[in-house]
Amino acid sequence: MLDSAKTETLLEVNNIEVIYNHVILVLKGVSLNVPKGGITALLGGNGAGKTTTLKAISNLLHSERGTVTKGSIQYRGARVQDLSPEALVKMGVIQVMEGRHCFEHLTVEENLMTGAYTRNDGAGAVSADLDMVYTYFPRLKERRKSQAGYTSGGEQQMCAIGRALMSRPETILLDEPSMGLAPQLVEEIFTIVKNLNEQEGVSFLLAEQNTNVALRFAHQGYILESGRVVMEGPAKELRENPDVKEFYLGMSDEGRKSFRDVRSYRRRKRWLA
Amino acid sequence: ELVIPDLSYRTGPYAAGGTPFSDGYQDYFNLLNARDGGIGGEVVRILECETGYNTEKGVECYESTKGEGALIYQPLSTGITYQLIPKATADNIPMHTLGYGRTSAANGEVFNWVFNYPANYWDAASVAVNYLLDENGDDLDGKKIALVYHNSAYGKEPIRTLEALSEMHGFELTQLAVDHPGQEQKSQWLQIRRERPDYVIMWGWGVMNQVAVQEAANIGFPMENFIGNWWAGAEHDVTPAGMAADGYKSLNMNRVQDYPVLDEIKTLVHDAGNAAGDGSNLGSVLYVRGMYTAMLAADAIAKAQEIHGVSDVTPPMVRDGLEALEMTNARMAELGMEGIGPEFSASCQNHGGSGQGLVQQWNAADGVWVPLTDFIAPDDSVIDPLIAEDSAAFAAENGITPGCL
Amino acid sequence: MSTDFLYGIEVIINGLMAGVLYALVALGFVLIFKASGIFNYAQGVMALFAALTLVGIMEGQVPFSHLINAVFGADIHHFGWHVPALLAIALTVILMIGFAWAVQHFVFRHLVGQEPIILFMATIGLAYFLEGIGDLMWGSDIKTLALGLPQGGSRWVEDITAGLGGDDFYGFFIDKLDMLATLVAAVLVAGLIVFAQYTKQGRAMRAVADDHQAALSVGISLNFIWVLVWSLAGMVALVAGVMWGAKSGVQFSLSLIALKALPVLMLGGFTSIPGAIVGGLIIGVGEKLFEYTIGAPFLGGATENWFAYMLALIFLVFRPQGLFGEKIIERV
Amino acid sequence: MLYREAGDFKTSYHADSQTFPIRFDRIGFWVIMVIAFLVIPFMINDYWANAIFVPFLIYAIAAIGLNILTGYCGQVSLGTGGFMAVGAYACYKLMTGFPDVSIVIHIVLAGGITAVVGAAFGLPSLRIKGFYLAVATLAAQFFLVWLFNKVAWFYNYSASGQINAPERFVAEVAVTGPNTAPAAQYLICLVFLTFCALIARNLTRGTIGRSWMAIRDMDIAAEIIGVNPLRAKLTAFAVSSFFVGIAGALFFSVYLGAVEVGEAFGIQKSFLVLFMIIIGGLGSIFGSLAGAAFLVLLPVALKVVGVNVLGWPTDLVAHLQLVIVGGLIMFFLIKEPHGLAQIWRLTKEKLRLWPFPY
Amino acid sequence: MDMRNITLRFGGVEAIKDISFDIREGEIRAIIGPNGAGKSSMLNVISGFYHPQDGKVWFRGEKRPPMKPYQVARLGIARTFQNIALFEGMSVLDNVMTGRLTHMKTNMFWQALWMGRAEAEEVANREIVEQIIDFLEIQAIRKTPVGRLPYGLKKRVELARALAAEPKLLLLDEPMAGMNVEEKEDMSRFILDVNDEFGTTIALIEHDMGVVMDISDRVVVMDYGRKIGDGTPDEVRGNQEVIDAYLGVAHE
Ligand SMILES: Nc1ncnc2c1ncn2[C@@H]1O[C@H](COP(=O)(O)OP(=O)(O)OP(=O)(O)O)[C@@H](O)[C@H]1O
Ligand SMILES: Nc1ncnc2c1ncn2[C@@H]1O[C@H](COP(=O)(O)OP(=O)(O)OP(=O)(O)O)[C@@H](O)[C@H]1O
Ligand SMILES: [Mg+2]
Ligand SMILES: [Mg+2]
Repeated sequence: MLDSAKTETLLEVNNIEVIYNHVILVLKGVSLNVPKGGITALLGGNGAGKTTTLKAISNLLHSERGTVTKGSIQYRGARVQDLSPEALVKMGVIQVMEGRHCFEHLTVEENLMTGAYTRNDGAGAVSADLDMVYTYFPRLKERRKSQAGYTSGGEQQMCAIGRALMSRPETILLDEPSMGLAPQLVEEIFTIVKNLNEQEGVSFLLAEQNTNVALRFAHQGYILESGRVVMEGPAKELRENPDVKEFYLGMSDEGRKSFRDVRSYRRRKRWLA
Repeated sequence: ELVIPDLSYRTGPYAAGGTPFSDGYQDYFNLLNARDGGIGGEVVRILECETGYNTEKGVECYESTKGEGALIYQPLSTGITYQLIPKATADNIPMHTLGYGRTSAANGEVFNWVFNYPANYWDAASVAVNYLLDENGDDLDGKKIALVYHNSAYGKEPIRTLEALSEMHGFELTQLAVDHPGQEQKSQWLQIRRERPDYVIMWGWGVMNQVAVQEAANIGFPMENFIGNWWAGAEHDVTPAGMAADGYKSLNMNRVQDYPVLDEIKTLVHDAGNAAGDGSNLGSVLYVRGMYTAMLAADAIAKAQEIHGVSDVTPPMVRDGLEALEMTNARMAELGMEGIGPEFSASCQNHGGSGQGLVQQWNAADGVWVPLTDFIAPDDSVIDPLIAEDSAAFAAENGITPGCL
Repeated sequence: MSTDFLYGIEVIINGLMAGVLYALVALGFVLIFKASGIFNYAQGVMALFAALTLVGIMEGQVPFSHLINAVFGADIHHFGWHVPALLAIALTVILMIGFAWAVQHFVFRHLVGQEPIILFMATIGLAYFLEGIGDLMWGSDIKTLALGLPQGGSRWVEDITAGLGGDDFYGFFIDKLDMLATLVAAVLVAGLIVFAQYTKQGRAMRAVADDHQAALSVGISLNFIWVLVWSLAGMVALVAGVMWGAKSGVQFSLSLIALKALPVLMLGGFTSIPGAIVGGLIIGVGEKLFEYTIGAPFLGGATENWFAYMLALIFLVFRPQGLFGEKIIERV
Repeated sequence: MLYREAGDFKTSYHADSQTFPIRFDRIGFWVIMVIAFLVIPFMINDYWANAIFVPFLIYAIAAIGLNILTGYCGQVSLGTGGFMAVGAYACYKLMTGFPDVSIVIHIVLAGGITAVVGAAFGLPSLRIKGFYLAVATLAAQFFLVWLFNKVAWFYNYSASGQINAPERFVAEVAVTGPNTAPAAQYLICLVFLTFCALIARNLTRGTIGRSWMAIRDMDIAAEIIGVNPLRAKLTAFAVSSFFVGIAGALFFSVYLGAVEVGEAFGIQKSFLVLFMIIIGGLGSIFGSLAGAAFLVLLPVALKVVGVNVLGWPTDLVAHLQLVIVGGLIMFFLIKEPHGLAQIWRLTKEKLRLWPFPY
Repeated sequence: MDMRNITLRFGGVEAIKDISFDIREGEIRAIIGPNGAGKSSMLNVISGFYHPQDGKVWFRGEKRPPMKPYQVARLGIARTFQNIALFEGMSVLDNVMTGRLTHMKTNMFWQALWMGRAEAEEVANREIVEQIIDFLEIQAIRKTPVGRLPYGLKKRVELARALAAEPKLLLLDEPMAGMNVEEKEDMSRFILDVNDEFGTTIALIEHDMGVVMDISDRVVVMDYGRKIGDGTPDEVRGNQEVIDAYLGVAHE
């Protein structure tokens, strides 16, 4: 397990604020560090601002009429806020968007090939990577010739992740990779994440709702609540934290509760007003 | 001060026609100002308003200029004319629609405030047929004539007259409609190629003219048997087809030639930097027509000043002048434009003039329109009943009792 | 063979040729729609603008002379030189690329991710804008294209086919310009198909059409792709403008040819390059044949405009995405 | 603080669903109504009526109509010009066929006839969607214009193919024909606009409006939750055409007095009305009015500035006008794709937060 | 509800192969299976959006003729969607009100007038909707346009919309995807409450085994269009084929 203090910080987000539509303030000062070669998890409830944070980093906010109004974002020490998304991809930062976003009319294989758009290391390397993706996701190989729009939700999710891998990234911003995937596949995807991280040295920043799995695979984590970081630390520590345990892992002192029994129990406790 | 609005169009699909007309119209008044200090000592003030050939803008132009004391309107658009006829009538301002607008306005007893001399569309159709009669030894029996027309109110104007004439003279009439704007006329010209009519008459405007001339050339139709009406016979209608357009004919109601007045305009207006446009249209077909229109209006104003004995005339006085207008060859010569139009005299009954027109032909090598004939008279026996019928219908629909003012 | 039948065939051949001319305009639409989901209403005005520019450059007109004269009281019109046709074409192409860049940089870059109708509206705004600029730059009179393109019916075709029918059959009429247009269109279409289907940029272009955000997220530069397709569309517009302008002179009405291309587009599918051609052919033949057999004899003629749309409409009822359009994906 | 919303609590669902839930807006609304009905008629002259107010009111009706179809139900139509023509010609035939019946009834009936025609042309919308539908509506546009041009019965066999509005009266006051007072023209259009706006508002806030919007936002999901797409789309076409038909009837009879179909109701008209709703704001009745006002006023204003103030040649101004209108459209879309109505809403949202920036 | 021998093909792909199962009145029935197994397609068949090539759908003891989706909705079947299908242009309240469309009957004329019937109906339905809004605890966002909501809330609004129809059968397609544990707990509670209080029959697709095993009465397991298991949660959990195809290693 990596210790953030010792390793080089790859991506540094410094106290950023994001406003949508000039009026809706969503991030109220978020700071985080993604160390090189680490897996960083970004946790938090619905609407906490995870997606917004990721989009702010990858500069995709612009097309949603969102703007970063304060703070700075640095990648390898260089300010990247004003770069275009494609420049970031060229620098090795790629985002897998929440909700799949496959190119509906392209076939699965063409979708994967678009991931290699920014590469110019020859067709051979690209097709080798294509094979690699197919070995990770055999289901995609079966469906390679069908239009992505007609594949099932899970297949689309694999396609989106595979597409990102095709760009040979250095850092991947993963937004809710487990959403809508069968449990087996969730494990698989996280195993792939781990492999990539360990073997290829890819760094990850992943936004997840599935706290359980996320904290199992991540090295460190941040917890976001209504646009603020409320807790951060190594994943192990977070897992042990009683609050996290109760609210994010669904475990109370007595162990895991059945969903049948939660019933109309307790109101939520907040760290911050 | 005499206020003359000029509802022009120098933009939009018909700009190529609207621009020279408006240049000629304004330049003539500018000449009067420069040379004579206006009309009867009153300076002419021109209010130009761009309509873009669009009826709503035309209405806006009318409303915005009428308050300034506009004396006479000539909107150069049949559509706008129709809108303005009731309005101008109610406001007691005369309109002059030369060779366009509502044909039956020639009946001055119904349309007291509208003048369309020297000729109208029905006259034009008749003039064309009379010309062909002349060419064929007064016999068109069994000849085939095709009418290619813009599929709009304007284009449909000659149909009734031509139908009546075809019955009278025994020629066969084929009607070919071309939809606006008229970029694509393959079907029509293929049909002409199949049926090989002896003559083609065209009622076109805008891009339709250029394409028709080109297509006629493409199918090898003899240009000298192809006659456009007077809105299909300007320089820009034939130049895109280049040499292929040589020999194409068209009607005109104003002879195009070198007039002394053009030289005066050149020196007194253009060289003095007062040209209405960029000066390149001087002497072109539509420029001369605009100038001719202005001359008629100016003369009517002069006439009004004479009748009423004041120089600062009002619109109703101008109407009187228009109704008392008398265009003689001598007068035209005096104005430096000898033979520019037919002789005619207006009256309360007759707001339509003599209806005469001439035929001109395009000489592509020299790039000029050459008048071929003298002014030809229409067949009033056909046209007068049609006018009487249509104006009576209008009078009935609008509760007008025909009569003189 | 009966004469009527032969003339029917002639109508069909000419319909096909007319269809090619429509398709030339439709191609520009397809390119932009395919790459950005933008329904570019300005395509017709672009054709006008390109043709105006070509003529203006060839004749050495001073751009904006009218405006300059009005504001500064000057009196300038021409530089007094004539530019050879090929050089003028090259210059026009460069200008159209500049235009593509400007459109992208000042307008569509700011509209990424908006709904299609908003983008469509923006192109109408663009059409007005460009029309005004075209007028200001080169004047609104009718200009003659002196490129020396062939004109007139082909005597050769006429002579060899005249023998097919009786005395009242004069041989097939085929316009030489139309033949040239067909050739040009064939080359264009072949080139564009290869581009869209088999190149990396082509694939990226289709990806962009599907999902702007996702395309951005994988590092496709929307700007680059769009400048590329707008440039291509500008060149297609130039070709269309030249072909149509050769018939009618270069004038405002050229911009209205867009309306002839819309049914073609609809029938062929907004996203299909071959569709534009096939659609053009069907529309061309359909409307001419209808006018020949029913329109002119029974309905008083001038039916082509609406018939083209009706024909396309009927096709659409059976295939809502057009003949070759990408299937509209309906899933929940 | 000028604009307050806080403290304005609703105690019943009735109060909550009223048109102007906020008192401030309600007062503003009544002030505008009083000015519109009681002040302007006494001040209006021919120029203001014919150049600005009457076209504005009529276009506003058409824009509301199109907004129902496009803004609320999501079906883009480019056939507005054609449908206005149906209204105009229906009105003409009724006026000349039944001269003794009140023109108000004629105009409403003209709307009804247009609704039927509109619904008929709306049938393909079941299969055809998006821009394909937009282009398909052009079939209606071209066909209708051709029809009115070709079939002489529609223009009572007049020689020129033009139709002229005969003089008609409402309560002894001429509202059509050459002797109409500007105030009469203005008032009849205003009354129609008020009614149309009210009806539109009522329809869009209730069940039917919600089924339209559901179809607009996601037609498949709408069908699965129980919206009958056939019904929703056809009613939208019909209601929309009803308004557009009324606008066409007024346009012909009260405003222009004489029209030729190709020129007055050509495709340009379809685009113009579409512009209005997009600039004004899709799915907003206020937006329809704002868009109509904007596009009627802008050219006039530009002309006044260019020709009367700066004294430039008219053609130059007309060209510049194209450039400016086109440029402004793009500028607006970039700044606020959802139109003037959205600008208004965001302004209110900001005012609510005032004096804090957000 | 009884599905008999359903087969559904898309071109070459056979999404559902001859599957039969039933849903009993008042139960919570879960459908699980790996991605692409055909679960969503099955829901689409039930709600009439896909028409199976083979097989019959029985509803309440009667064979259901081929129907359009909106007709199915009128039978009392409501659903939520895997990829949220809310009407983005409307407020939360309006979205939920669309759920009541099948219950609102005033004709257009009265609606145009508004006063009277239309208003009365609106207010009456509004009351029902407000109850549901209260029940799902989304009062605060009533007037917010749904486009601005975070994912989890959208799912809840979708549920509200489906509930507003007062359905007899409620189909839920991955209602808890993209939620954290706490939110899942909330959602589970809502589902159970709906089932308890209104007696609504529920069919649900879910990938979170914890939830499925805890709240459902019976489970169908699908794999590549085939049915590989059917029974109570415990039976299914023990089924080796199911473990191989879907569950993988025992779940935490
Ligand atoms: N385009 C937008 N316009 C306005 N507000 C937005 C927009 N996108 C997101 N928001 C708001 O920003 C806040 C944070 O949203 P975000 O999508 O970042 O949350 P999240 O943590 O990713 O939640 P989830 O787990 O549900 O995906 C939410 O309150 C949401 O309403
Ligand atoms: N309209 C369609 N056309 C073609 N193929 C389709 C269509 N709908 C679904 N499919 C295919 O049918 C299969 C089953 O899809 P379905 O959406 O039912 O899966 P699922 O079980 O819901 O999976 P997931 O858990 O990933 O959502 C998939 O392989 C999908 O590609
Ligand atoms: Mg998120
Ligand atoms: Mg699914």
